[in-house]
Amino acid sequence: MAELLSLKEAVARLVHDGDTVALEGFTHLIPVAAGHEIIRQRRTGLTLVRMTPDIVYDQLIGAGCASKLIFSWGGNPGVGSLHRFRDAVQYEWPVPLEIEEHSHAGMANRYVAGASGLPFAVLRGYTGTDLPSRTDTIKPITCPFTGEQLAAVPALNPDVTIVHAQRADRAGNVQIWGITGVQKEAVLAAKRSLVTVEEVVDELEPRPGAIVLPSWAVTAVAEVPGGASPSYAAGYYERDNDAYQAWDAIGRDRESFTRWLDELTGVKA
Amino acid sequence: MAELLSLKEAVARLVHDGDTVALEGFTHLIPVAAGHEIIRQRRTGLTLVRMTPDIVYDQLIGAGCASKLIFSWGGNPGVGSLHRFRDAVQYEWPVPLEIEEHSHAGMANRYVAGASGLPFAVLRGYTGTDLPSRTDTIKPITCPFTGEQLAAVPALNPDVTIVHAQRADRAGNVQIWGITGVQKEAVLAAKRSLVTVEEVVDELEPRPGAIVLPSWAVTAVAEVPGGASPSYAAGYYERDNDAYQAWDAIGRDRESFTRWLDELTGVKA
Amino acid sequence: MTEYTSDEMMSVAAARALGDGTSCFVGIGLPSTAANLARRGHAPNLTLIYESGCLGAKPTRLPLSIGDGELADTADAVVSVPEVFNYWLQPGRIDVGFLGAAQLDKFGNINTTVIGPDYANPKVRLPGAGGAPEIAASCREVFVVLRQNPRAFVEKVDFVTSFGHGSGKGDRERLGLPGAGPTLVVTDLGLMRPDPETSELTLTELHPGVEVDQVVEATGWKLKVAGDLGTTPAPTEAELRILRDLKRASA
Amino acid sequence: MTEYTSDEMMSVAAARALGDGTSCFVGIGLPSTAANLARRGHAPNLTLIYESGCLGAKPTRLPLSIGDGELADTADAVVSVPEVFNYWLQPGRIDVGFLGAAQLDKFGNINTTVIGPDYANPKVRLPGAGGAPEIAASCREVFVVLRQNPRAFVEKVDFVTSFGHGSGKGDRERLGLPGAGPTLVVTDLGLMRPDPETSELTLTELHPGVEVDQVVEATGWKLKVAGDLGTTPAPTEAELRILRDLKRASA
Repeated sequence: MAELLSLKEAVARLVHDGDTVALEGFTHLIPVAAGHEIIRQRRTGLTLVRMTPDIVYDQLIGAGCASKLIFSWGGNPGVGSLHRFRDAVQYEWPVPLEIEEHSHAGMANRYVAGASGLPFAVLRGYTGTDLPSRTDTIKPITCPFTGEQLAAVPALNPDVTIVHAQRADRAGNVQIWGITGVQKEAVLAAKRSLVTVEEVVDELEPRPGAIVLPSWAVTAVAEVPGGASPSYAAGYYERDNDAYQAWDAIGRDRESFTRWLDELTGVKA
Repeated sequence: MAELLSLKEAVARLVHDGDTVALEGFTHLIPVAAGHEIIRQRRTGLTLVRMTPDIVYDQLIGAGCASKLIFSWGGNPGVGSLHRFRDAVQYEWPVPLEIEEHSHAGMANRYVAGASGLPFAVLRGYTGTDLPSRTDTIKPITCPFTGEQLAAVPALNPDVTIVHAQRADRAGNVQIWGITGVQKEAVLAAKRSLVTVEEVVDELEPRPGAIVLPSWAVTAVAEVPGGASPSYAAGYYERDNDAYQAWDAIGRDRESFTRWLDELTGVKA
Repeated sequence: MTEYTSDEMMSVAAARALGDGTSCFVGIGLPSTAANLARRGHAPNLTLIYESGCLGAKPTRLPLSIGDGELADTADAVVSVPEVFNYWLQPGRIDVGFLGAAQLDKFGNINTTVIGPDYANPKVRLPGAGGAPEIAASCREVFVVLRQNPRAFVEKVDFVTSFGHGSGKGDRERLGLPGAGPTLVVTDLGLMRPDPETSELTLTELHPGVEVDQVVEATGWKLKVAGDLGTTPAPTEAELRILRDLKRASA
Repeated sequence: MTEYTSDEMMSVAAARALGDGTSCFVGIGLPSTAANLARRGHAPNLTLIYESGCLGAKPTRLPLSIGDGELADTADAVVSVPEVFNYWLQPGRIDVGFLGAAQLDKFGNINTTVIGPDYANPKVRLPGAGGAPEIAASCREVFVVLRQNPRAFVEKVDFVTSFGHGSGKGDRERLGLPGAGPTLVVTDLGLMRPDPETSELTLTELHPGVEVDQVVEATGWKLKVAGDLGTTPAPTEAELRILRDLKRASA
């Protein structure tokens, strides 16, 4: 059964240096507050996993929390590039960043395999592309019935997955609606999981399009209103597009980023 | 886009002698009326597919429509055995019935592979059981990353899948709620599909737990109120348990079954 | 003291085996009766999972079948059938798999496929595997509940539909099966558990009023009896009341 | 006649390529603009599919990102990300994949990964593949839309993120790719299509007022020009009104 914890305590207990950590969300319900808490607690050597690393991953990378990124599309969605990500890949600042690069279909299936307790997944993917020559975790596999060749990718099983949801009840059952992305698979694939929620309520009223993660499939729930801002949280708030635009300027150079980081972590200039 | 047809016309156009046909439903929303229409139209040589063949499959088998059954659990749920199925397997009456037998997990994954455009699916299944020695469509497969051995099963791609749903709108979008079983996968795996519905409405009001099959993924929709009776149709009717009990006696001997069949097909004694 | 039937004793004994706060993958029939009895008695936080996709069902009556709307209406979540097998059962998330059987052998292997030596020409064609092979493989442990008689309790099953302990200790490990397999068999006469050395099913408890000889006679192999043979406590008034209320509500 | 920009011409030309009643897998940015313009104009029954899981989205404004709630609220169905790739894209159910690109080569191969010859030490690190490799593989055909300049239109992409026609005619068939691959490239200068004999991208239409030399200069390979070179009709008043309304509603 999921424990109700503060965000600070949840991150302290669930996220350790060197862990493989997935903060998932497909531009909706991004667990931004949890990412900031990881930065504040100064975790290092993390292998970060996400289909669509965006601003909060740029921040984690810029802060030096990550030594590896497993991903399929890294950008500031609707705005442009991630400059901290680029700086890490091109100039190893502040630390070198190893990358393991897939397609969305491959990443989604890696989570599915992880959630299913299988060591790998099969897909029609990567054919003809240069990705298999750069990524060890794509291998051919042959159908034992038709002889056809397909692609295999290994399961993703993060040490901890963090997602943001709209609601949980006091027993720790979690309700998510709108675009639910790959969040269920990412939670079920992980050894431990943390769900930050907009609010903890007495009862989860059923609603169209909602999925429920039962309490016994989740390690911890933390109530963090606004925890997905500046991303969307359907039913609670829209995307703060100005913040996405503003990040482009902040992330673009090391000095302005360092000022942002000092402010987040409470370091006085 | 799905065409709105009468049940009679839909079966006439979509189901042909010798086809592989899946009428799916997991004791909820069984497309019984469609099965009866197939009997009335005297189809023969069908390969019937279903995870849980029950009364309507017993009837199709007893009527001589089927030459093969691909399944994982055949019974009168909550009541007992299927006597027409037993008679066909043990005594080849009225015609021999070949069987291809899987587990639920295997069948569900075969539909998933079919819906996914993959030639096979991988699962942890069948280990240590006698099923692989009797079923050709279970083969070992080795994980290219860990070397672990798992089971592979080939995709199911019926010529036609028939399911029953609560509602469709006039454009042919289909809404199903409650226990949705493997219906989405069975429809998406098939070359053609027919959905019988309790009612055609102007607009599909979103409701908790409902899934929608878009019109462009369905071949035909037929309005057949009560089309799942005597099984459950959540929101419309409960299971008619007396009918399930009564079937045990009717199905038990060839004579009483033949009387039932004559009545269904309108043959005078 | 209230009278009770041997079937009621069986259901009560099976229910008691389910610990509070655990999760249980439940088949319809005897397993469902026992699991619901447990949830309404000593194990209010028992999570019931039905293969139709209902996670955390809390039915107020016994479901007629796994498609009963009551299961969906009271569940924490309803998922598709592929999802319940792939995301919930297969990774070993579920504590107990609760199964019935047509035949059970002395190593806990289960047959629900055919009676008779010839698969192609069976003496009796049974319903088949359903979810059982993977439930028996993937749950942390498996409980089996069925009425005891020599036709059901056989030396070796005619067909291994669901793997128990194979031909004895170590077979599950050799095959890489993650769960512990059948750890308990509950019948109308008593309880059997695999011997820790050999995995052979051994009589460990008698229900009140049952003699060892009765159980030996109702078993198709030379049944071993535990040295410290115990006796199941008789059903309590409370257990019987809950069981009968459930049955009444479901009639 | 209303003035218009070359970007507007590009969006209008891209929109026109989408037939009514077809289905289109849409990327954010230029493809989304064109697809929404088509749906509000000549193709009201165009089905828009976004990789976030929104099937049949009917946004009233241009989504800011694929996670925009507007897409979910107006969709016929919202499914999970694994489902949109596995059940909807992979089996080849979708007519058109509509992609952008950072680099495109003369055989329609797409690069959105790295600029420069060294993957490990790129000149520019781009966002990566996203959904594009499988969109390019599985849709019945692919349209690419991007602004034309010699840095973007190269002889050979630095990295094949998404496979077009490989090194020419027959490569897709040899690899067993089901879809037809890129059949149309829409730029701010004109339209290009693969030559039926060689699959090399060839200029087939100029936008009004654009000269062949301009396009040749904006292309990093020796561009071939179709013998029957056509001219795109200028945007109509109605097309421009819809496009500008969309842009305004999305500002």
